[in-house]
Amino acid sequence: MATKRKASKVSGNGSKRSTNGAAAPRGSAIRVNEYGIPDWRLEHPEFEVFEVSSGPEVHYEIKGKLNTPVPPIRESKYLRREQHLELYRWMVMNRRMEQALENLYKQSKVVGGVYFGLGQEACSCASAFALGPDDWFAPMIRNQGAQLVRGFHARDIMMQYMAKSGSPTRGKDGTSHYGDIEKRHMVSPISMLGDLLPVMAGVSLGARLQGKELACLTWIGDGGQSTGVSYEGINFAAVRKLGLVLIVESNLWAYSTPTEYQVAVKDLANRAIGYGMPGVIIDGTDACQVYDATYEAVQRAHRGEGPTLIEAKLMRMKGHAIHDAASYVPKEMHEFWRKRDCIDRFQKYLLDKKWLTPAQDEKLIAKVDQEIEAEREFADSSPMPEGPTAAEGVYCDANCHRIKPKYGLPKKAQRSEGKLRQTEAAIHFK
Amino acid sequence: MATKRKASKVSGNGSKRSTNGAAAPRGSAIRVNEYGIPDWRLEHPEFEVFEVSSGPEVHYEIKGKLNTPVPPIRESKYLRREQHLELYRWMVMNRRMEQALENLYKQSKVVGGVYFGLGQEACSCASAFALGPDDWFAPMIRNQGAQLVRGFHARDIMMQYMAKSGSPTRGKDGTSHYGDIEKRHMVSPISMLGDLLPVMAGVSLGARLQGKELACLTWIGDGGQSTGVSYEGINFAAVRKLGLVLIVESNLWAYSTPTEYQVAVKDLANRAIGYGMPGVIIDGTDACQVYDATYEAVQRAHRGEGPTLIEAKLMRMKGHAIHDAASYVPKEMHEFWRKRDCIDRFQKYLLDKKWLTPAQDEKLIAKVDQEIEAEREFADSSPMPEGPTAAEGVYCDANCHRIKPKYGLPKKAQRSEGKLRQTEAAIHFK
Amino acid sequence: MAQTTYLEAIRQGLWEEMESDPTVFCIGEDIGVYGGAFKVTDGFVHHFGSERVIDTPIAESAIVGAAFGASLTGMRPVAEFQFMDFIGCAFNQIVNMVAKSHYRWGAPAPLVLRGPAGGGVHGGPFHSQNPEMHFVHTPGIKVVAPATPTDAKGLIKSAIRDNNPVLFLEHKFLYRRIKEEVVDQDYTVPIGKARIHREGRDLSIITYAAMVHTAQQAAELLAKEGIEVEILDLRTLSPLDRGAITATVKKTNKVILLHEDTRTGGLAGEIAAVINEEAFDDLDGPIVRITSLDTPVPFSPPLEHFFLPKVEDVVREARRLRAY
Amino acid sequence: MAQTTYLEAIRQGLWEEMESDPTVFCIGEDIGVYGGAFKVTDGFVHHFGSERVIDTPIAESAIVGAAFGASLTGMRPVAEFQFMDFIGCAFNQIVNMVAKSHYRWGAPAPLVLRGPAGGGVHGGPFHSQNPEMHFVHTPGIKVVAPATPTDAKGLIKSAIRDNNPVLFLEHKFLYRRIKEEVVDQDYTVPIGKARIHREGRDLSIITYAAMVHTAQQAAELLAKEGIEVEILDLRTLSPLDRGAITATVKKTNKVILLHEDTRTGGLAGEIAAVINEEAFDDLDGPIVRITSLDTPVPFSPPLEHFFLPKVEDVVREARRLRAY
Ligand SMILES: Cc1ncc(C[n+]2csc(CCOP(=O)(O)OP(=O)(O)O)c2C)c(N)n1
Ligand SMILES: Cc1ncc(C[n+]2csc(CCOP(=O)(O)OP(=O)(O)O)c2C)c(N)n1
Ligand SMILES: [Mg+2]
Ligand SMILES: [Mg+2]
Repeated sequence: MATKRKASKVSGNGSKRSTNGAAAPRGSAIRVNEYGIPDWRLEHPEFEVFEVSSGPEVHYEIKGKLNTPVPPIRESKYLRREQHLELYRWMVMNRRMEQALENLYKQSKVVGGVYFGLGQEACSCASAFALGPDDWFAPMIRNQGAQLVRGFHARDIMMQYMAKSGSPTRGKDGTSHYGDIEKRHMVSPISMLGDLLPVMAGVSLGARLQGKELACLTWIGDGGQSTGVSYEGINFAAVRKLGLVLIVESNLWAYSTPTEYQVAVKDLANRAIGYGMPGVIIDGTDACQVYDATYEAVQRAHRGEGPTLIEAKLMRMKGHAIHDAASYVPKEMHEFWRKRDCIDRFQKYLLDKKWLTPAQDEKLIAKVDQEIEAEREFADSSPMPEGPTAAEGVYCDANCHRIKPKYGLPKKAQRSEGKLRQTEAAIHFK
Repeated sequence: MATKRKASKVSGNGSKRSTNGAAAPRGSAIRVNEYGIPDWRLEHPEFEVFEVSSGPEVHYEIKGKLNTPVPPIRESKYLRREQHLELYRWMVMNRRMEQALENLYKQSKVVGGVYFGLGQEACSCASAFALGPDDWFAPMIRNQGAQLVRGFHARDIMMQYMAKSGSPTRGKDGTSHYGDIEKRHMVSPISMLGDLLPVMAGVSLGARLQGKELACLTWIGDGGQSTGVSYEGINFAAVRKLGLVLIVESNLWAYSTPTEYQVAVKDLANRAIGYGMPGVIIDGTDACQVYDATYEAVQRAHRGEGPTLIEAKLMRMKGHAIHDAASYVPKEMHEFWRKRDCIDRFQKYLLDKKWLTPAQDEKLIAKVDQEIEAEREFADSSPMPEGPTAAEGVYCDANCHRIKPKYGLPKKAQRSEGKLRQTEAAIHFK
Repeated sequence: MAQTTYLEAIRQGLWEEMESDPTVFCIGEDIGVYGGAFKVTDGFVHHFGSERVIDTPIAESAIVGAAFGASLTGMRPVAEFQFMDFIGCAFNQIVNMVAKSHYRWGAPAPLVLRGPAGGGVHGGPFHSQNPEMHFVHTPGIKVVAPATPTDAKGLIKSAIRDNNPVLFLEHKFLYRRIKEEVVDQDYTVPIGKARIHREGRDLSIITYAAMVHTAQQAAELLAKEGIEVEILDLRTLSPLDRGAITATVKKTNKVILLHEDTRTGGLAGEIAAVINEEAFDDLDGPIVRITSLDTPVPFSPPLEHFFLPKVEDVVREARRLRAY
Repeated sequence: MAQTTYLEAIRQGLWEEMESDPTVFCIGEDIGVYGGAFKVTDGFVHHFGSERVIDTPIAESAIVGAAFGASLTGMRPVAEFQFMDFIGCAFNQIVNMVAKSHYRWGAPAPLVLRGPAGGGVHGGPFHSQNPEMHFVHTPGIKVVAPATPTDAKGLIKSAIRDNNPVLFLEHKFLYRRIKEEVVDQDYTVPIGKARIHREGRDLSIITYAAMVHTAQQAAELLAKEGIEVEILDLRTLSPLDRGAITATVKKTNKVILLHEDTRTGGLAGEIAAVINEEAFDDLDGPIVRITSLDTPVPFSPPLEHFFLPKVEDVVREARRLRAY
């Protein structure tokens, strides 16, 4: 019964979108979708994955335009020149670290599986890069880059996978399942998807009670966002105007299930409408778009104006985890997105701009590799935990932590004088 | 970041809205809200409840236009003349039964509390009245009228409240917490709000597997819809195009909490956008709008086209349950809505149309009262259950039910010949 | 000192903690202007303001998640479940996010989850549940279930000050039925310590929450027959006070385990195993369980009466065990 | 008859039921084209079509709710949890909607909830849980946990044919590790009946799932010392086979309760209480519990090894109990 509008361009910022060359001029027109959600992308791929049930096997195929040219990078409004290079370095580090993880796995040095963020490095790194120093974040399995950007070392992640005693969780948990509330303000995810959303809203609430407006960044997959708790968290943040910055990584698959079978809506950003908060669509393989959209959301959070939903469109370029060859993915899909590799595109952008020379680039990559190798070395030679430590740490005993408000004692602690009076009001069940 | 449009009128159906007289002509223009959601109402009340924190007590006040004229009834496109009268009778019966419940409570004959749907009778009765004979429904506490319309007797509901042996649950549960999968196809609600939504989607799924497209009607409050499971159910129904017909009863309060503190969006129907399903806004005190919107949603379900979200705007006219005096509600709010009493308006409409004479009306009401009295008599004189029956019925033993597909054996039970072959595919944890 | 109900004692404890520690705040459904379905926070919003007495949407997983998030910043949230039955809607958040947090990644979660539990008020299957075992069986969260106003006040304060998540079960049957003199100043009752509610030499009843009062009534009847029953009120269900359990068994050599929660998988089983481990040779008779039936809590009064453990059940079993 | 793994046995049972009963269908995450994270439904979608092998969004409460709704129309849904750990996300739907449905309003819910549980594969805290007790303690749902391929196949069939909700726990450690000859035709194993896995006269080990194999290894070592252990494999955890428990205790007079689930509030407590009730006078020694630690399941192999019950634990305790 709802009527839709045609997607249209908002000419607010004047200049027209450039289609050739590696960069789109700053302030290129921003399109809005049929429900008025801004869409910052410089291309709007149109394809659809569907189930084919004829023939001996049920499988997935794709239809749509798959040979469109690779779009330019949208010039950042906020990144300074040298920040581009820093960000690029993080993205390279993210990828190289994951390659090192893959090698460790092949050498049977990893316990369990490995998760990769291949193709999603821009989405992990540029968003984390847009946070302020005090802000909090909570990564999902694909956001290992964000952990690096926010001050963890490759060894931390490696040791998590290798279940080493020196890992942030001392071997109690693996993968990205760790955190730090002291210094780096990372909240540990749990496997159950979506539960982090209200938690990050709560971090913002706790800080606000102490007079501080934080941005609390987290990511959720196009699959994981189907969990009810995700929307409990989004709604709570919206009602209380809490500083949740949510990046929905629309990477087209949830394990083996295409997004078409997860949700009946093309743009998950549309959900922002129903929750009364701003939504925006970006190209998740364009580091500048990721940075700028997150940056604006972070500023909003710092001003106490509430949450933002950023839908990043991109593609999961490996299987769900290392055991999964992703043979259910139509080949053309990988090909389409391989051309849009976020690191290649960003690299080309920087080279074209001459902010980076090929020689500098080579050196940068070599240095990253060196660093990763040292980290790997450290992680590899570190010991496994001792069995009996398994019994420790279930409870925090009286002295194990000094619990105090991080941002100072809440000021306006009460609004009136007066004492507690007895209540005799009617109640529900007597 | 999202841009909104101004609400506008869609002139598709031609004629202009009438503002005087009790009836708006059939096909009056339907407005759409800023996101394109059709809004069938013939008035668009604008007010807002907000917390006031000055003075000794924190309390709620209301601001906005509260003395606008009562709008006409929107002529039904689908109800036949005699159906109007039948529907009116159900609404009267709904109210009179609840008055009888209140009396029983005052006589201490009710166990626990009583819930009322005062002011919401149109929303309960007209929607249930729009179902086809095979369709299913699941009421919430305020939808006692729907139970009457679908073939339960006032005594059933009374005995539920009085915890009688003859109640549909034999005293095991109270209020609307009962059901019938044999004849009347009512699924019992549980207290936890929202869990019914996926269940009703599942009823539709089960029937579809048997070759039958059902409409599965349920209601949820503007408060209850905040539960995550509600959206799991909505999303699942949308993805699978299941026949869920969902009426969100936006009655402005959830227990003591104004909707403004439940959600940050003005029209909950907007949520339909994010789930890829049609949404529509109606005046929940206009029986014709409720009927027509539900009717269209039911037809959609029967055609296998998927779920519909109907947001009914109205007001809870009593407290949460009988113990609650609702003193937190600003007085003007009750006054505003009292003028829009759904039964009074429908009655006037029928009288104005001369489809009902005052004498007929009196007789109808008297007959209803008589019926209710007989029901009360029956319920009151029926026995309480025997203690030891508490131990019975936890499990369904082999012969307690004959379980068989209600709509016939699924036909296309397999798509190929062939035998089970062993699998050696890689798995997640070895 | 004034005669104070169980309900008022909890209110007092919570109020005093909010007054003395600005990091404590309340969050839940209808706890602000309305003061909560049972009025535990009645008047709190007027005194502390709606920043510290937060009405939320109906979303239990969000409430617990938000409380947990806030606790990570050093706050001490107290989250109310309108009825403890709704804790199932936040189950995953509690069991997997909150309870495992310190073990997994070293983040303490100093929060309290509180609300009305228990039956006897004809609340039916969804307003009468006793959810303790799900959490007693969850390492990382403590479970407290006071039976008296004095303990209720002292334990809510300990729960708030504890650096771990604490599930605080208020028995709604006791809210306004149980009264006693309660110190109207600051004091705490330690978590993890049981309490001898009544001394006796002939047999022990180990119990908690509303059933302490059922045991007491039975003990008074039995005393007339010369059977002196010792009643151990566990007060904390996790961690269990194994020392106190063992001590009373070693003293009386016969034991009845009494709880309102349903039988199979209930706490009585755990205690039976503990007694076997710690005091097997001290037992002069089988351990007797008295519990509710293995059914949902039925609504109708005669059914609920049949369902719940009764004074006469305790008297009967005590006589039987005495004679063993 | 062919050598069949535990995993294949479950697949076979499920496949056969889907072939013979068109009201059976599968619903869950990634169970269609992918065949499930553990490949239990590998190939099913090709044979039965995607109408009967339904990939869902990631929404466990919706999966269970939809299965329940479908069951009300006379279907027999089999819902997969990708890992049983995620059952917490559907907790309320299972415990309050599904399990109470027959008691409250007489609606049977013939559905199966199945998926991989248990540790030993270094899955860490969220891919190793044993959730049985939450449901053993929930009247209205049955709980099954097979240890062998033969039982796995026979019990999945019984679970599907049962008119009640059944939680079917597959132990992922056993999936491809345990093989035996399995009848490749239709047969069932009854729910509610335990099985003597090994006869013995000196003491009894009551256990289930993966721990049956730990007990077996211990029994073989103990046999060399002349200690003959009887192993009772419970197979069904709810309803418990009290008769079989009592019989083995009456036979050997000494008993070890062994489970992989954590200790406090685990099934061993319940069984200890049952033994006290049914066979107190037959006990010649304290009931011994061997369980995992009261912690989340740790990830790192040395930690998980320390956490889990081991063959040497069983051997040590058996020697001690024998000497009691
Ligand atoms: C509540 C819950 N159900 C199921 C899973 C199992 N699971 C882990 S990741 C995954 C797919 C996630 O897809 P998406 O959220 O799109 O993230 P992506 O892997 O694409 O980054 C599933 C089903 C889980 N972790 N949590
Ligand atoms: C999951 C859950 N949490 C809390 C409650 C307690 N509760 C019952 S009704 C209600 C308010 C419901 O408001 P709404 O959904 O708007 O329905 P209305 O009463 O306005 O018709 C609350 C909080 C509940 N039933 N379920
Ligand atoms: Mg994805
Ligand atoms: Mg409402």
